[in-house]
Amino acid sequence: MKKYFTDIFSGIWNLLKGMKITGKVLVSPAVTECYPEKRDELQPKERFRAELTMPHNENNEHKCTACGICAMNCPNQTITVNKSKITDENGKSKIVLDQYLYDLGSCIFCGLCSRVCPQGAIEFTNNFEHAVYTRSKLIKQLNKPGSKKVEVAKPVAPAAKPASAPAQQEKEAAPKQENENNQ
Amino acid sequence: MEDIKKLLAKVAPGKEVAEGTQYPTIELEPNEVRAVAKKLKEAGFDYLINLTGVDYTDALGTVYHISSSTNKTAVVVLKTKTADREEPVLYTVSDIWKSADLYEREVYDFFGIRFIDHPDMRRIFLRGDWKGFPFRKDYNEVNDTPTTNVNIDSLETLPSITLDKEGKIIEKSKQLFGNNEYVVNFGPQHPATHGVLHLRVSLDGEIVKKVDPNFGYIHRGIEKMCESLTYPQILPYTERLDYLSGSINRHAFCMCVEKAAGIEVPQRAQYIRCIFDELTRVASHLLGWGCMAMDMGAITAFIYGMRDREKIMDIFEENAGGRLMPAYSIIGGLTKDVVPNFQQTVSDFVAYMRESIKEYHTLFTGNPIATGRMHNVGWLTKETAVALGTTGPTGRASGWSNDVRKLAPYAAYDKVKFNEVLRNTDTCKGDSFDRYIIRLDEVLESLNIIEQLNDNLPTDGVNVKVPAIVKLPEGEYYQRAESARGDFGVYIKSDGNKNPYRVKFRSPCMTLISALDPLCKGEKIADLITIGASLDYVIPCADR
Amino acid sequence: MEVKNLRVKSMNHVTFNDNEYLEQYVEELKKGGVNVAIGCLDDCINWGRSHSVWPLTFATACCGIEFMCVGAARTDFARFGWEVTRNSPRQSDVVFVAGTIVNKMAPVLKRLYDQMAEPKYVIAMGGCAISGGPFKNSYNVVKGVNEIIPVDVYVPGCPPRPNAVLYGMLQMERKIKLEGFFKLPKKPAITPEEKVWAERLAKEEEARKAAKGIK
Amino acid sequence: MSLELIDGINKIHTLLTDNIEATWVSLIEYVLVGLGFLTLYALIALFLIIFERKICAYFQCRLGPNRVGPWGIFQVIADMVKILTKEIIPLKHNDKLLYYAAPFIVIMGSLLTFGGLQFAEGVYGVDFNVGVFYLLAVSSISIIGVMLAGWSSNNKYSLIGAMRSGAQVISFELSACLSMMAIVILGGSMNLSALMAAQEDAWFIFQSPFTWVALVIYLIAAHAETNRGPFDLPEAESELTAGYHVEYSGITFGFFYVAEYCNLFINAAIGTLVFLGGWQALHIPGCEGFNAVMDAIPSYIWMFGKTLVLIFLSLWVRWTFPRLRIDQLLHLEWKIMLPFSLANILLMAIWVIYFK
Repeated sequence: MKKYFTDIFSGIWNLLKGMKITGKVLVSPAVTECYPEKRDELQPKERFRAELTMPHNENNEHKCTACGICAMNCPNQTITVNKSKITDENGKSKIVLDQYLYDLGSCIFCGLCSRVCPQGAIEFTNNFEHAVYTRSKLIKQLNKPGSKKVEVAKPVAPAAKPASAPAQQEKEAAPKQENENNQ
Repeated sequence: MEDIKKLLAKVAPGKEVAEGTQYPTIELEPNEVRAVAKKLKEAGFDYLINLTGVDYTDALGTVYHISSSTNKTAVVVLKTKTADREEPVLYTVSDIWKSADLYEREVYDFFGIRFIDHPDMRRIFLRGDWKGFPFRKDYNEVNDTPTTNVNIDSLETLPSITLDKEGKIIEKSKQLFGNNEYVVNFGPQHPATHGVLHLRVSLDGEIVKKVDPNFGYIHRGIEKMCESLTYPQILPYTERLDYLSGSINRHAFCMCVEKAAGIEVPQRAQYIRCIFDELTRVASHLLGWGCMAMDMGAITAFIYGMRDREKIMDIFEENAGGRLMPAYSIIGGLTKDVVPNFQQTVSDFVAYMRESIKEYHTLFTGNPIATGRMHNVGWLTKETAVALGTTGPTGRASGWSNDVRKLAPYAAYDKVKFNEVLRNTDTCKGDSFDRYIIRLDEVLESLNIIEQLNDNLPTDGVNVKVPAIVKLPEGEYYQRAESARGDFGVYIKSDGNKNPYRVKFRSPCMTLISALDPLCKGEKIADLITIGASLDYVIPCADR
Repeated sequence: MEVKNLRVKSMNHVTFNDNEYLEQYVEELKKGGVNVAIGCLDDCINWGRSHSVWPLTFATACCGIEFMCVGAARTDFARFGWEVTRNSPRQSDVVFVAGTIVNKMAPVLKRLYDQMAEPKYVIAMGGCAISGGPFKNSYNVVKGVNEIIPVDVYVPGCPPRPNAVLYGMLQMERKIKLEGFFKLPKKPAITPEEKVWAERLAKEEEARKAAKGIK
Repeated sequence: MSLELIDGINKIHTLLTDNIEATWVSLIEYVLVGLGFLTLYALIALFLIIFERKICAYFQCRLGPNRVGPWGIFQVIADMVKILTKEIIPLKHNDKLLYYAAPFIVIMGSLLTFGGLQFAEGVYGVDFNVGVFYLLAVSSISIIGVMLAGWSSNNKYSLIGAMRSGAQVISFELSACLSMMAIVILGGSMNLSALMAAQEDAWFIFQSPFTWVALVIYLIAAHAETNRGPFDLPEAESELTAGYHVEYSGITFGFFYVAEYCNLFINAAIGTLVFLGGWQALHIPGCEGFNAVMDAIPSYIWMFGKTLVLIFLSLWVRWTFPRLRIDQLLHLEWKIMLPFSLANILLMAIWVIYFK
C-alpha cells in the first residue's frame, strides 16, 4: 500500500521534472537557422563538397589536360571527358578538351577526382543550391565555352616540367586501363 | 595462437592448419563441417562472427569466422567447398550457431548454395522470382524492374531440403503462418522500422505471437559492386552501409587494406580517425536515443537529440567536408589535416554534451511512462545474445563483453584508458531499458575517449604516400572494428589485382534484426516498436 | 500567373535555377486562354496548396537521416508549413524519395504513390533517387525514380545538406504556384536535352550489357 | 461587451418579432445561432491549430510556422484551403455508408458539446437543468464515429486503433464523470448557470481542497479522451501509422483533425466552467478594490484566458511525455484514478456536510 502511494507521487514528481526541462527550452531562444531569410550568412564551411567546378582564370583558361584520370577514378562514371586530337600550327598534334561533362545527379562527393587530378584543374566548391525540375539540367559542362588550357608561361617552364612528367605517364597509362576495364 | 592450434588439431584431427594467415585456418570437406563445428562449440567457440560465401570458380564455398564469448580474442576460420557448381549443397550449422540462420539464407541468395536441414531456404534479399544468383562470377542474367509487389506465397512458404537414408535430396516446404492467424504487415514503409524493413507480425489482440522479418528492400549489392572497383573507389561505399557509423566502417576498410598492403599510418591520423569514430558513435547514439523516444511518442526528445547531433555534423563539415558522409579516412591516412581550431571545438563539444546527457536523463530516463514501457520488456539473455551474435551495445546490455576496441585494439584505442560499458550481469536482465541506458553511458565513455585523444594529439603528418594503384597481395584479410551497433567486419579476398576478388562486410545489424522474433514473442505491439528501437538497427547495413 | 511574378519570401526570382522550365510550363498552361475569374481562384488555391505541403514519412537510406535533420530544430521545415509529416499516404501531399530504390522496393513505392490523394508531388532527394547515384551499376537498383513515378523536383547531393533540401522545397513551392486547379497540366514535351540524356542512358546500358557479355 | 452583444441580439429579436410570425422567428433564430456557433467552432479550431504549432515549436527550440503571413498566422488558412481542395479517395471493399458517416458523427458529437458551453456572462446556447450531465453525455458520442471509422475502413491498423480508442475513451469517461460529480456535490446543482453563480465569490478550487484532486483527475481524463499524446494510442503514429483515420483523405480527414482540436478546447472549457469559475472574475472576499479591478476585465476574457491556460498545460504535457502502452493506460485508469476519484467523492461529501 505504501509502495502504491510512493510510486504515484515519485512518478508525478519525475513527470514534473521532465516538464521543467521542456519549460526551460520554451523560454530560451530557438536554435533555428532561417535559411532563405539569412541566406548570405548561412554558407556552408569552406571544405564542404557540394559541386565539382573547374576554375577558370580571367583569360577564360583552365588547367585541364583532358587526361581522363578523374573519369577513370570516379566510382560511378559521373565524369565524362570528351577530347579530340588537333594539330597546332607547328605541326604537333595534341589532345585538347572538348567537353568536361559532370553529372551532379549521380555524384557522390567522395572527392576522389579532385584528389587524383595531377593538374589541380578541378575542385569542389560549396554552393549547394542545385534543385531543378529537369534531370538533364543536372549534367553540367564544366569547361566554359571557348575556353582553352592555360599555356604554361616560359619562365615557369623548368619548374613545371617535372610536375607534368608523371601526368604524361599516367596519360599513357589511362587508355590502357580503360581497355582493362572493358574486358 | 598456439593453444588454438592445439585445439584445432584436437577437433579436426589430420587437418593441417594453414600457415601465414591472419587467423588459424583449416579447410574441411563439406561432410566434416558439422562435426568440427559441434566440437568447437563444445570447446567454447560459441560466437559465429561471420559466414561468407565465396565463388572459387571451380566450386562454391563458405568461410566461417568463429570466436568465443569466454576466450574473446581467439578467432578460428573454417573453410569448405561444395562438390560442384550445378547442384551446390552444404550442411547447415544453423542449429549449432543460431546466427548462421540468416547468413546461410544470404549465401543461398547470393550463390545458390542450399543448406541441408536448414529450416528456411527462402531468398533473403532478392525477390522470390529473381533469376540467377548474382554473386557468382558467371552471373549474367538481366532482371528488369518489376511492376508488381512481392508475391505473398513466396514470403510465406518455407522451402527446405533434407537427405534421405540413401543420401538423396528431398525437397520439403512448410507454411510460415497458420490459416487462422491475424497477420499484420509492418513496413516496408513504416515510421517505426527505421528504414525499409518488412515485418510480418502475427497478432493475438495486442499480443505479438510471431515476427518474421523480410529483408531486401534496400539491398543494393554493394559487395558485388566492390568486385569491379578499385580499393580507393570502394571507400565511399563503406560509408553508405551503415550511414550512422560511416566513419567507423570506412576506417575499418582502410585499416584492412593498410594492413594487407603493409602501409604504416602516422600517429596523428590514427588519433584523428579515432576521434572521428567516437564522434560518429556519439552522433549515432544520439540519433538512436532520439528515434527511440520518437517511436515511443516523445517527439520533443527526438528534436533535442537532433539539435545536439548537429554540433557533431558541424565538426565533420568543417574538417572533412561532408556532413553525414565525412569521407575523411583514405588509404594511408586522412584527406587533409584538421582545421586549426579543431581541438577547441571538440573540447567545447565534449563539455556541452556532458550537460546535455544529464538533461536527457531528466527528460526521458526518469519518466515513469518511459521506464514503465522499457522495463521487463524484451529480455535477451547472455546466452541468446551470443548465439544470435547480437554484438555491440545490445550484447553488452545483456552482460556479454564484446567490445572490439578492448579485445582487439586498433588505431589509437590501446593508448587511451576507457571502460567497456557493461550492464551488471547479476542484476541485469538485458531488457529494453538496459539497451537504452547503455547507449547513453557509452556516449559518456566516448566523450572520455575523445577528451584523452584530443588532449594528446601527436603532431606528425596525417597521411603517407601510397601508390596510385593499390594492389593487395593474394590472400584473405579480415579486420574487425567496433561500430556504433557492434562488431563490424571487413573480409577481403584478394587475387593480387587492383580489384578485390570478394568483399564481405560483416553487418552488425543483420543479427540484431534476427533477435526481433525471440524478443517480441508474447509482448505487445507497442513493445515491438520499443524493442526494435532499443536494438537500434540500420536496415541498409543489414541489406548492404 | 507569370513566372516573374512568382514571389518567394526573401528570395529573388533570378537566384533560382531552371526558370526556363517554369516558363515553358506556363506556356503549356496558357494554351487555350485563361479565364480571369478562374485564374484568380487558381492563384488562391495554389497559394494555399503551396504553403501547406504535408510530406509522407518515407525514407529508405542515408538521405532519410538528412530528411530528419530538415525536420529537426536547426533547419525547421515547419516554418514553411511543411511540418505535418503524415504517415498515411492518403493524407500527405508530397513524397520525398529519400534514398535508394531497389527492385524489390520499386513496386511498393509505386503503390504508395498511387495511394496518395491528388494533388501529389514527388521530390527526388539525393543521387540515388535521381539516377541511382552511387549504385547505378548495381544489379538491383532502379536508375532514377522517374522510371517509376513522375518527379517534380530533383535535389542533388549525396546526401543533400538540409538547406539544399529547403531550396528544393522552395522550388516545389514555385511550381505549385503555377498550376491550374481546373486544368491539370501535362508535362512539357521532351526537351532536346532530355533526348540527349535518354540517348546517353541507353548507350551506357548497352555498354554495360556488352561488358557483361564479354566477362 | 457580452452585455452589448446580448443587447444587440435582443434588438434583432424584437425586429424580427415585429415583422414576422413567431414560428418563423424561432426558426430563423435557430439557424442564425447555429451558424454563429459553427463559425465560432471553426475559428477556435483554426486558432488552436496555429497556437499548438507555435507552442510545440517553442518547446522544441524551433520557430514554427513563420513564413506565411506575419508570424505565420495565415498558415492555417493555407492548410484549410489545401485540405478543402484535396481529393477524397473512394475505397473499394469497405462499408461506404459508415465510412462517410464516421467523420460527421465525430464532428457532430463535438459540436453538440460545444453548444452546451457558456462563453461569457449570459452567452450560451442552452442552459439545461442537467447541463453537466448533458456535456458528459454528448461528448462521448464522437467515440462512435471513431469506432465506425476504424471498422469501416477495412484496414487492420485502423481496426486496432479503433478498438484501442474504444477501450480508452470508455474507461476515462468514468473518471471524468466521477471527478465532476464531486463538484456537483459541492455546487449542489447540475445546472451550469447555477454552478457559475455558486462560484461568484470564490472559484470551486478555492472552496475545498478536494476540488484540486478532482481537477487533476479531470484534466488527465479529459486529456485522454481527446486522444492526444501521451494518450494518442488510437493514432500511435509510430505503431499504427495514423490509427483509425489511416484511410481518410482530404476533408474527411480534415473533420477528424478539426474535431481533435475542438475537443481540446471543449475539454479545457468544461474544466474552466466547472472548476475554475468559468467566466467569473477572480474575487477575494473582503478585498473590494481588487474585486472591482477584476470585474472590469470582461467575462469572456476570463473565460477564454483560463481555457487557454488549461490548453497550454495540456500542450505542455503532450509535447513532453512519451506515449503510454495500453496496459499502462488501463492501469492508470482502473487502479489509480478510479479509486482516487471514488475516495474523492466520499471525502467531498463529508466536507460539504461538515464545513459548508
